[in-house]
Amino acid sequence: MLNVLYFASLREAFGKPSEHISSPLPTNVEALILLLRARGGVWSESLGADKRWRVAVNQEMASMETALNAGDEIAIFPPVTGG
Amino acid sequence: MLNVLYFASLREAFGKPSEHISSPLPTNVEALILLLRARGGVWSESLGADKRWRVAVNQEMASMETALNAGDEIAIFPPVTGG
Amino acid sequence: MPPGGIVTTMPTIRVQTEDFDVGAEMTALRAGNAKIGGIAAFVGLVRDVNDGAGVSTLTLEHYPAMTQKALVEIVDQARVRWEVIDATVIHRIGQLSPTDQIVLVLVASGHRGDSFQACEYIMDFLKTRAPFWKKESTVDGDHWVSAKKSDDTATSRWQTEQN
Amino acid sequence: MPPGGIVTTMPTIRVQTEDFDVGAEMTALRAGNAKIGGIAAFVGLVRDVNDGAGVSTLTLEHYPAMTQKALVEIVDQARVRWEVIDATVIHRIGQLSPTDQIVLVLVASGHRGDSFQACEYIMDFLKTRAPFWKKESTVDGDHWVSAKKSDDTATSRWQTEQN
Repeated sequence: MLNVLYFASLREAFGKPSEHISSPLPTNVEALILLLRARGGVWSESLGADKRWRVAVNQEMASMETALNAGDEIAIFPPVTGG
Repeated sequence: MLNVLYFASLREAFGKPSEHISSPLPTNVEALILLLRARGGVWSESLGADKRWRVAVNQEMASMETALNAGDEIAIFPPVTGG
Repeated sequence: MPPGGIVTTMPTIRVQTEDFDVGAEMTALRAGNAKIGGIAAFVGLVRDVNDGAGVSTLTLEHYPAMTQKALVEIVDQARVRWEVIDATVIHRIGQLSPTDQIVLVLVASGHRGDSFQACEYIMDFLKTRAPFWKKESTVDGDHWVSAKKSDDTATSRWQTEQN
Repeated sequence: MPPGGIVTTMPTIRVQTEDFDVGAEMTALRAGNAKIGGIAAFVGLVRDVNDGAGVSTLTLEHYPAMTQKALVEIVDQARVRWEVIDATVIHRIGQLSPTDQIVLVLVASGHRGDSFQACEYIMDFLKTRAPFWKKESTVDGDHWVSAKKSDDTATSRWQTEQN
């Protein structure tokens, strides 16, 4: 099972701060993104390749190739705007 | 008449914070320095070409070529070390 | 071991809703340490970009589990590059208004060049790597602030230049 | 007119024997100005370079008639190069001890890059152009501090680089 978190504009667009994704367990970040895009609507729109979003795996910035394992915490969010 | 000021190590070496120099009135900074060096002792030593010192004329950094006029305030001091 | 072999101190890193007192933080940072020759600081403030008619409030959200980790890593990276005796990073969250303080970075070093460079480096990476997001509430409604290209540029110059 | 056409304020420039309060100076600088996005600051402190056996006091002398003029000119030059909404420069004179504050530079700008650059520029030029001199009193006697080549280098880089 993966614990997937959404922040800021993505949290609002998806209407939830987090969810559990388990079967099938995506093997890497790209597989997770494809799974989410396949939901269509705001999911395919907000996570489109033309949109700017970032992924962290276990609180570290990740890339599309980053492998995922059961128990991982994945966060998907827009580019950060603090400071 | 020129009002000549000395600061920091030069003030201590020369044993005075200032003096008036009037006749002959040096026409530029170089002439003033040559006049002071001609006194020998600490004067020629401290103002030697191999020593680091600076000159300001009327509170602005000056060069050897800067012209002098009666009433000017000339300050001679070591490189600054504030901050 | 950082350049100069100076023993490093754990930096102070806080994320909080309350305001911070720059003077008190600076006093705490330098307390009794006579090796410190200078402290470079940066305080970020909420700007009113639209001449009073614009931003009424700003709401800052963050990713709690990641924020501390990200800030510690940014400070550690700065310490690899410059001599940093100690550092403080404070970032506020929650609702803020124009002229409010948002962020504080303090870097204490033996020499000023190190403190300036490390302080600016930490701010640049905080802007592009630390998981904070700003939402503006204006008379025209609410919107999430977009990331600025100039912040990416500011970050990437540290990766190419020979400080 | 500085970049951005922002109306400039007369900087606060003071030379004093008393200590200064960084928090209070920063509060005064930013008071109510919602155009300020950030304040970069530098505080210079008296270092104890010889592990406690060394500097016991430092005495700072200056050239009163020139100091204000030199500092105003340095701040003006910074304003030609960067957007500076307001600035504060305070330099202490007289007798100081390790960990004492010597100098404060604050620069308020719309954007952090301007404030960082202008603050470091002002410090670099203050070090090599403002008429202050330090005398150290140690157990081995008194001596005037020598100017550092690294300070000349720090100043000259502003004359060559394309910030």
